[in-house]
Amino acid sequence: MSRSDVTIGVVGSGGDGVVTAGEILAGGAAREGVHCLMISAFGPQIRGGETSCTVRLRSDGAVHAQGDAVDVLAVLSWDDFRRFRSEIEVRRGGVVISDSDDPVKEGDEPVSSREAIAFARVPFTRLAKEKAGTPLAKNMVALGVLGEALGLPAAAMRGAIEKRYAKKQAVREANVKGFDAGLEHGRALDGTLGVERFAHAAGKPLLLLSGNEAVALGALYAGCRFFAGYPITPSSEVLQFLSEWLPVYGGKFIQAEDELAALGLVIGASLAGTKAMTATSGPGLSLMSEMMGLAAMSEVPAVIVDVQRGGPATGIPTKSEQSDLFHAVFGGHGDLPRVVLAPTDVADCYAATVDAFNIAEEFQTPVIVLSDQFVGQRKEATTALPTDMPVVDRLLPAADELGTGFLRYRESANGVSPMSVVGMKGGEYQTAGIEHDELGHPTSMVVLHEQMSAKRYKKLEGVAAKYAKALTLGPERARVGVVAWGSSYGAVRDALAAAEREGIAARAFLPRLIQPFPGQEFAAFLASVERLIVVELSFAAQFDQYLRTIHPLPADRTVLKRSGGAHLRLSEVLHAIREASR
Amino acid sequence: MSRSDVTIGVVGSGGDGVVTAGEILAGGAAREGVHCLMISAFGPQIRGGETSCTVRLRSDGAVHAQGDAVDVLAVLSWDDFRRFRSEIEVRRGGVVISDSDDPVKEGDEPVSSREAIAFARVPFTRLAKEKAGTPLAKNMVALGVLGEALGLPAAAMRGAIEKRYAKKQAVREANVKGFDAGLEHGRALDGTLGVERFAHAAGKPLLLLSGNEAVALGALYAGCRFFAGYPITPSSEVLQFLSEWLPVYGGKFIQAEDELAALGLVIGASLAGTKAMTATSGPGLSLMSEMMGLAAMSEVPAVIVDVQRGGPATGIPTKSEQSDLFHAVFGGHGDLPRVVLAPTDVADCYAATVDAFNIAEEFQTPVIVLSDQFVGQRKEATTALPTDMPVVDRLLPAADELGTGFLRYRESANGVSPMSVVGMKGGEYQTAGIEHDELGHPTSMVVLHEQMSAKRYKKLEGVAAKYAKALTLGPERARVGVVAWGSSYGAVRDALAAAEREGIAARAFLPRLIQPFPGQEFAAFLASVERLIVVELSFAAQFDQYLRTIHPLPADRTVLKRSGGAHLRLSEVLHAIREASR
Amino acid sequence: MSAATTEVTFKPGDYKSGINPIWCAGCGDYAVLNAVYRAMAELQLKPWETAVVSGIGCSSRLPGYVAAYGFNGLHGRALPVALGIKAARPETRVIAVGGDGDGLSIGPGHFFHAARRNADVTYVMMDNEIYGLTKGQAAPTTPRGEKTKSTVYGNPEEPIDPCEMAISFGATWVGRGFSGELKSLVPLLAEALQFKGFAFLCVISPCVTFRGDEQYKTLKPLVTPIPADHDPTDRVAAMRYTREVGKLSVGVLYRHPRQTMLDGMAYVREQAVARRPQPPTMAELQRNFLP
Amino acid sequence: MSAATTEVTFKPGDYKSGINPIWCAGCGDYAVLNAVYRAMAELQLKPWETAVVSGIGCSSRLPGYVAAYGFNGLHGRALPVALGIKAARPETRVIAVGGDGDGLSIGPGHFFHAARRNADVTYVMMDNEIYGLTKGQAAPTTPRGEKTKSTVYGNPEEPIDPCEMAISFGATWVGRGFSGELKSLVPLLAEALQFKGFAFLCVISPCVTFRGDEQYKTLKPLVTPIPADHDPTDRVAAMRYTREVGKLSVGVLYRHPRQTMLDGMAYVREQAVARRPQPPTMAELQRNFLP
Ligand SMILES: Cc1ncc(C[n+]2csc(CCOP(=O)(O)OP(=O)(O)O)c2C)c(N)n1
Ligand SMILES: Cc1ncc(C[n+]2csc(CCOP(=O)(O)OP(=O)(O)O)c2C)c(N)n1
Ligand code: SF4
Ligand code: SF4
Ligand SMILES: [Mg+2]
Ligand SMILES: [Mg+2]
Repeated sequence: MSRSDVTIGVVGSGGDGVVTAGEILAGGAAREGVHCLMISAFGPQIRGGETSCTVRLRSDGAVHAQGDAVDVLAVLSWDDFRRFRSEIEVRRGGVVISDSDDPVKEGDEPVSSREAIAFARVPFTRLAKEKAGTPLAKNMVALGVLGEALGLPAAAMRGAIEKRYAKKQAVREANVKGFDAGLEHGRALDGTLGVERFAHAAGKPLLLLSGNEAVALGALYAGCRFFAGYPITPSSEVLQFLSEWLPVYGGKFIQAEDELAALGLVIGASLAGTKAMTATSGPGLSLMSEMMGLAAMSEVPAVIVDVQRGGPATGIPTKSEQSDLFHAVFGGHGDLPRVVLAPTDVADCYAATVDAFNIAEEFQTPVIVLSDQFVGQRKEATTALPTDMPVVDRLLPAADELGTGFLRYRESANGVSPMSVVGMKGGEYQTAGIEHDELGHPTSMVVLHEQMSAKRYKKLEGVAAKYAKALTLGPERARVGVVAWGSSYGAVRDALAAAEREGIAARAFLPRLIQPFPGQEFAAFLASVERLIVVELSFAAQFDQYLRTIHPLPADRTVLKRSGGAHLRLSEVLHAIREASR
Repeated sequence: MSRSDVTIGVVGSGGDGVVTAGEILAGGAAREGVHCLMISAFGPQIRGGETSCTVRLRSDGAVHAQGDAVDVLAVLSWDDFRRFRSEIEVRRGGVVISDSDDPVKEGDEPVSSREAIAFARVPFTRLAKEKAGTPLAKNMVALGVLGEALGLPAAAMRGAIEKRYAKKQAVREANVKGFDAGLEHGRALDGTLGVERFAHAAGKPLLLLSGNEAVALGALYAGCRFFAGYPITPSSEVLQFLSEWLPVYGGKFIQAEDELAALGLVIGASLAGTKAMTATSGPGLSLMSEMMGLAAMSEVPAVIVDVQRGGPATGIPTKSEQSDLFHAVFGGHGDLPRVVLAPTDVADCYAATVDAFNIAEEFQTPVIVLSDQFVGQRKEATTALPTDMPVVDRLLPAADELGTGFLRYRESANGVSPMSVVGMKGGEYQTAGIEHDELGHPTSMVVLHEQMSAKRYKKLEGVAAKYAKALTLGPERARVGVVAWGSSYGAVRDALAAAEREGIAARAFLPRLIQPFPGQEFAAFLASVERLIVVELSFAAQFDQYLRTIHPLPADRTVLKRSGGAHLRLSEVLHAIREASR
Repeated sequence: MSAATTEVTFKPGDYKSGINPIWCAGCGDYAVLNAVYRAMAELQLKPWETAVVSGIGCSSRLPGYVAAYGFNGLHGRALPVALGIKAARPETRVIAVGGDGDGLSIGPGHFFHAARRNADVTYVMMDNEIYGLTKGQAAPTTPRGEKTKSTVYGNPEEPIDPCEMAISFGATWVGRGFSGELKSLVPLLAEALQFKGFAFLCVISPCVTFRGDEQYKTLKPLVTPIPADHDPTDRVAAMRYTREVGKLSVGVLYRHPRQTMLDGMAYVREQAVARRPQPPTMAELQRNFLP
Repeated sequence: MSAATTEVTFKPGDYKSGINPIWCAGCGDYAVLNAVYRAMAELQLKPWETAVVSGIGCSSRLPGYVAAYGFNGLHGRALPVALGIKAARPETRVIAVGGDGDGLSIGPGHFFHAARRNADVTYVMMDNEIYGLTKGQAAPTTPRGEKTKSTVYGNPEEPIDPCEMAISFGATWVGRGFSGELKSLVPLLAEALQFKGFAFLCVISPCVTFRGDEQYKTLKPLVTPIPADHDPTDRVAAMRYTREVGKLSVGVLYRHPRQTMLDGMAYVREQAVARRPQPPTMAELQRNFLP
C-alpha cells in the first residue's frame, strides 16, 4: 500500500534544528518536483525555545493546506513537545518516533487517541554522535529514518543538505553522515513502523519559498525600486529580502525609524516617480492610518503589505489571524478610498503584489496587500512564478498638458488624472493633504470637497471593473456555499474536496479583491447556494460584518469564526459543511 | 405680526467683530431666557479673513438646528460676503442691511432670488465713528439696528456687552455707545424694514456654551482628573478649558507632544486609578489607533473625544463632517472592542461625556465620544446641565482578592474583573499589550486568546444592556422613517416637525450609542416605518454601510449622504421625507 | 522634458506659484518666503528640479506659494516625505519647511533621524515660539511663564533651542536667521541649499497675532551676527550660540560635513554591484529559491 | 491599603514576579533584571508603590519579571505611559525600561520630550546595538559596517550614543553601566532611582544571539570607571564620555538637577489655587457660562 499525501511533523527545541529538518525535507521534495507545504511554530523565546515544523507532501497535485494532523511525528525532545500538545494532532494510525534515550513522561505524549498511534524509538542522539561525530546532527538522523521508512525522496534530500551547506564542508559532511545513518537505521526499521510509503515520481524541480519572499519577488517584478519599512514579525522577511536585492537593481532601501516614516518615505519616493512599497504587520498598519489618508487625498500610488498576526495591540506576534480586515478596509479617519487585496497562497502573494502595484500606479491610490502570518511565513513548493504578467505604469501628462495651470487633479471620467513627477518640467504643482481643487490648491469649499471626494471614489469603480475576479471553487450550484478570504483558501479547498468525496455538493467564494468588493459576483454566488457558511479567523467576525455591508446575508447562515493562533483546519470547515448540508 | 423664530446673520472680515456681534446677540438672548443657537464660519486665514456668524433665536421652544436661511443679514463688508455667497441663503421676504458707505458690487449680493429680499442701508461705520468714537464699534451699531428693528432683547444684549467688557471700561463704553446708536437708528428705520418682530417673554437666564465646553464640563462632573491632549481644530477648546480648570480641582493637565503620547499618558494615569481623557480630531484619532488597541487589550478605562472635521488626511480642518465613523467603530488592527457614543447637541455633549466616563470605568474599556465641529464649536443657550447624573467608579478588588496570585483578568460573567490600581498593596500585577492569561502574563496559547477575546467582547453586551437607549422622534408608526446620528439630530428633528405641518407622518431613530449599536431598538424602528431614509454627512455613506452590519436595510431606502463642509439642512431632510412619502 | 530649452534666468518673482499667501499681515513667514524666492533665484534653481515639502501649520503653507513641486503633507511628517523624494531622485533639490511645533513637538523623531542619517535635504524651521495655526497654544519653544491658550497660568516648561537640538541630533549644517532681517537671511538660506548634507536653518519668524505685535521691535535690537572668527566646525563653540538670553545670533552656527544618506546608499549600491555585477533577470532571481 | 503593616524587609528575591525570564542563555538583560532586584532591595522599594513600564523588545519583557505594577505596552511608547502614571500619582516610583530600538528608533520623540520636561521617572535602556526580538536587524546604535539581517552589505550608517542623546535631550541624570559588571551596575541604578528628575541609565547589554557570543569578552576589558574627579554637572565634560572608541566608561556622566515635570505641575496648581482658592461646585462652574 502506498499514499500520495503525507504530513510529517518534527518537534524539539530551537537548538535541535527542527526548522532545518523541515527545510531539508521540503527542499528535497521540491528538488524532486513533489509539491509540499511547510509551517513552523515557535515558543516566545528567541533562541532555544520549543519549535515545531510540519511538512505536508503530495504527489497527486498541489498542496493547499497544512494538513490537520500529522501522519508521522518525530519528537526530538519530549520536553518541548509538551508545549505543542494541544496543537499537534497525530492522525489515527500514525506513528511517533522519538529518541530512545528520551523517555516519554506520563502526560507528555500526543493527545490523540493513544491506542491508535504507534510509538517507535530511535537513538537519534547516539547515532548522531557515533556516525556524524556530533549530537547536533540528530535532526538529520531523524530525517534519514523518516526518509527511509516513508520512502521520501532521499537522494533529493541529501542534495538539499549538500546545497544548503555548500560552503561549509565540515557541517555538510556531518549532516550528510547523520542523514545516511538515519537512512540506514530506517532500512532496519522498515515495515515495523507500519506506515504507508509515500509514492511519488520525480518531476521538474520546484521553487521553495515563503509568501513573504513571494511578495518581495512580486514587487521587484512589478518594478518596485524603493522600499522603506520597519522590521516587525511576521513581515520582516519582505524587508530583509529587499534590503539585499533592491540595491542590485539600482533601487533604494531605507530601514525607517518607524512605520509612520516608512509610509511617508514611500509617498515621497512615489511623488518622485518611483514605484514604492512598505511592509508591516497590524501595529504598523495602525500607525500608518493617517499617512494612508494622505496617500489617498494626494492621490499618490503606494503599496502597503500587511502580514497579519494576532491582535489587538502587540497581541500574538508570531501567530496568524485575520483580524486586520476592518482596519484595512475601514481604518483611517475621513472618507478614505483605498484598495485591499488578499492573497490566497504563496504563489498568489506574488501575483497579488504585482496586481497591487498595477492598481496603485494606474489608479494613483494606496493599495493594501492583506497577507497573514500563515501564508507569509509558510513555505510552499511552487512552479516558477509568472514573468509574463502585465506591468502597468502610471499615467503621465502629455507634453501639451504641461506648463502653467497644469491640472494635477483634472476631472476625468474614471477619476484618474495625469500625474507629473518631480523632475518633469512644466509639471510642477503644489498640493496638500488638505482638500484641494483641480490644481492642487487648498480649498474649504463645500462643492469642491464633494467633487474631489467623488473623483477619488470613482477610481474604485475602475478597479472593480478591471480586477474584481473572485475565486470560485466547486460546482456551478451547490447546496452549501462557503465564503472565505485570504489564507483560508487552502483549508476551504481541501474541505470542498473532502465534502465531495462524502457526496456533499459545496462550492466556495474567495474574493481576492477585498475592497472594492466583487459585489455582483458575490450576489451571483449567493444565488447559487442554499446554505451559506462564512469562514474566518477573527473573534469579532469582521468578515461576516463586512460582507453584510456588501449584500444582505441569509439569517440562517453559519459563521465559522474564531480567534487566530491556530491555522484554519480542513476538519473545521468540513464539519460546518456537513452540518449545513443537512 | 410677529414671529417666534428668527435667524440673523452677520458677515464681515475677522477684524469687523462678526463673532463678537453674534456672541452678544446670543448672549443677550440667553440672558433673557430665549433659546438660541449660533454658528460661525471662517476663511482659512488666521486673522482678518472673511467671517460669518448666524444666530437663530426661538421663543417657542429650544433651537435644534441652525436654520437653513437667514431672515436678516447684516453685511459689514461686501468683499467678505462674496466668499459666503454660495453658503448663506437669505430667506424670501428677508432683509439685508449693509453699510451705506460700502456699495454692493454686481454679483456680490446674495444668490437667493434678488427680488424677494429687501435691502437696507445703514451708515454702520459712520455712526460708529460719530457716536462711539471708533469705527471698530460698527458691529455694535449693526447689532443695535437689528435689535431695534427686530425687537430683540436689547437690554439683555446691552447687559451682555457690559459683562463681556466688565474689566475694560473704554471698550465697554464705546461698544455700548455704538449699540445704543444702532438702536436709535433702528427706531427711525422701524417699519421700513418690513420684517416681522421677534416676540418673546423674559425667562430664566440660560447658559451659553459650545459642545466642546460641554464635553469639558461633563468630564469634570464625571470625575475626570487627568487630561492629556494635543491641540487640533476643532477640538482645542476642550484642551484649553481643562488646562485652566483641572488644576483648580487638583487634577493634572499635560499638553502632550503628539496624539500617540496623549493616549499613552491617559492610559498611564488610568492605570494609576485616575479618570482620564484626551480630545482630538480625525488626524489624531488615526494616530491613536494602536494605543486604542492597547487600552482595549489591557482593559484600561480611557475616554477619547473626537471632534470630527472634513477628512481624510488634513482635509478641511474647520468644517464639520461625519466621516470618522468608520475609524471610530472599526479602526485599529486586531479584534478591538471599543465603545462609541455620539452626542446629538450641546447639552448632550455633556451627558455623553458623563456616560463615556461611566462606561469606561465600569467596563474598563476605551470609549470614544464622537462629536463633530458642528456640535463642538457652535454655541447653544441651554438650561443648567444636570448635576444629578450617576457617576460610576471602577470595580476595585476586594481585600481578600489581593495578594499573590491576584487575577487581574479573572473570568467573570460580564467580562469585567476587579482592577487594582498603582499604589494598592497586594494588587500588583504584570500585564502586557501582548495577549495574556488571567494573571496578566503573556501567552500565545490559542485557547487563551479565544477566551480573553470573548471576555473583552462580552463587556460590550453589558454596555448595550445598560446604555442602548436610542433616541426616537415622532409618532409610534409612520410612513417615513429617518435614521441619522450625532449632530444631524437638529435638522432631522426640525424636518420632522416641518413634515408634520405638511401632513406627512415621519419618525426618526438616532442611536446615541453607536458601538455597540442598539440593534433591537433599530429592528423595531425599521418595522415601524414603510420607507427608510438614511441621513449622514459622509461621501462614502459610512453610516449606511455600518447600519447594514447591524440589520439588513430595505433596498428601496433613500441614502441622503454627502460630504461635509456645509451643515445638514432641514430642507435636505424635508425634501427626502417628501419624496419618500409619495 | 522638452528638448528645446533656451537658457532662461529665473528672477525671484518667477518662483511665485500664483497662490496668494494668506498669512496675517506682519507675519514673519512672509520674509521667509521672500528669502526662498531670492535664494532660489540666486542659485538659479529649476522649479521642476526642486521639491518643497512641509507639515501642517501656518508656516507649512509655504510650499503652496513656491513654483516648484510643492507638497503640504501631515503635521510633523514633512521630513520622511522629503527624504523619500531625495532618496528616490537624488538630483532633486529638496527643501523641507515647517513650524516649531511641527518639527519639535510632534516631529522630533523624524527630525532626529533625518539629522542622524545626514539626509541630503535642507530643513527650514520657522520658529515663532507658538502654535499659530491652531490659534495660540504653547510650543516646546514657548518661553517659560508665557501665557498662551494652553498655559493660562504661565508656561511651566523651559523652552528648547531648535539649533541646539539640530546640532545634538547630528545635523551637519546649522544656521539661524531672523525674518526681520531679510538681508542676512537670503545668503544664509542660499548656503544651506548648497550644502551637501542635512542643513538646518532656524528662522525666528514672529507670530504677530498670538505673540504680540511687539516681537519685531523687541527682537530687532538683539540681532547679532555670529562673529567672523567663530569656527563652525567646533561643536562646543557652536553650542555657545544656543539658549541665548538677550541676544539673537544670526549666521552659521555649525558646519561639519560627513558622509550623507546618499553616500551611504551609494556605498550599499557599490557593494551590491560588486557582489552581483549583472542583475539577474526575474526568472533567474526566482531560481535562488531552488533548494 | 491594609492598616496593619508589620515592617518587612525586602530581599532581592522578593521582587521576583514568578514569571520565568525567557531570554536566551547569556543575554545581558538577565544582569539588568538582577540589578533591578538588588537596587529595589537596597532602597526597600514597596512593590505596590513601584511601576515598571516598557515598550516592546526582548529587553521590554523585564517588567513581567518584577513584582511591582508592571506594564509591557507598545513598541516605542513606554515613556508616555510612565509619565501618565507619575503625573497622576506622584508618590509612585516609576521605572521605564526598553531597548535601543524601542527608545531610539521609534521612540526618540517621547524620549526627547520626557527629558525636556525633566519628567520624574527613571529610564533604563538596554543597549545591545541590535533589534533582538525581531531577530537581528540594525538599530540606530549598530556599529557602522556591521552585517545584520537588514544590512547585508554592512551598515552604512554611523551609530549614535544613547547617553549623548539623553544629555542633548535635556536629561538631568545620565549614567552608563555594563551588564557584564553587576557590581557597579547596582549602585548606579540605585542612584538613578533616587534622583529627582529624568534619570537615564544606558546599560550595555549584549545580545549574544545576534551580535555574537564574543561581546562580553570584547567589552569587559574596555570597561573603565568614570574618574572620581569628573564633574558631572559639566555638560561639556560629560560629552567627553560619549561616542567612545575602544573604551566603555561606566558611571555617572551627567547630573544637573533642575525644575522637574512635577515641580511645573505644582507651580500650575499653586497659581490655580491662588486664583480660585475655593473650587466651585459643578453647578457654580456652569454659571461661568451665563453670558
Ligand atoms: C496629527 C495632527 N495633530 C494636530 C494637528 C493640529 N495642528 C495643526 S498645525 C499645529 C501646530 C502649529 O504650530 P507650528 O508647527 O509651530 O506652526 P505655526 O502655525 O506656528 O507656523 C497643530 C497642533 C494636526 N493638523 N494634525
Ligand atoms: C509598531 C511596532 N513596530 C514594530 C514592532 C516590531 N518590533 C518589536 S521589538 C522591535 C525592536 C527590538 O529592538 P530593541 O528595542 O532594541 O529591543 P531588544 O529586543 O533588542 O531588546 C521591533 C522592531 C512592533 N512590535 N511594533
Ligand atoms: S497666526 Fe501667527 S504664524 Fe499664523 S499667519 Fe498669523 S502671524 Fe503668522
Ligand atoms: S535575542 Fe539577544 S536580546 Fe533577545 S533574549 Fe536573546 S540574547 Fe537577549
Ligand atoms: Mg509655530
Ligand atoms: Mg536592542
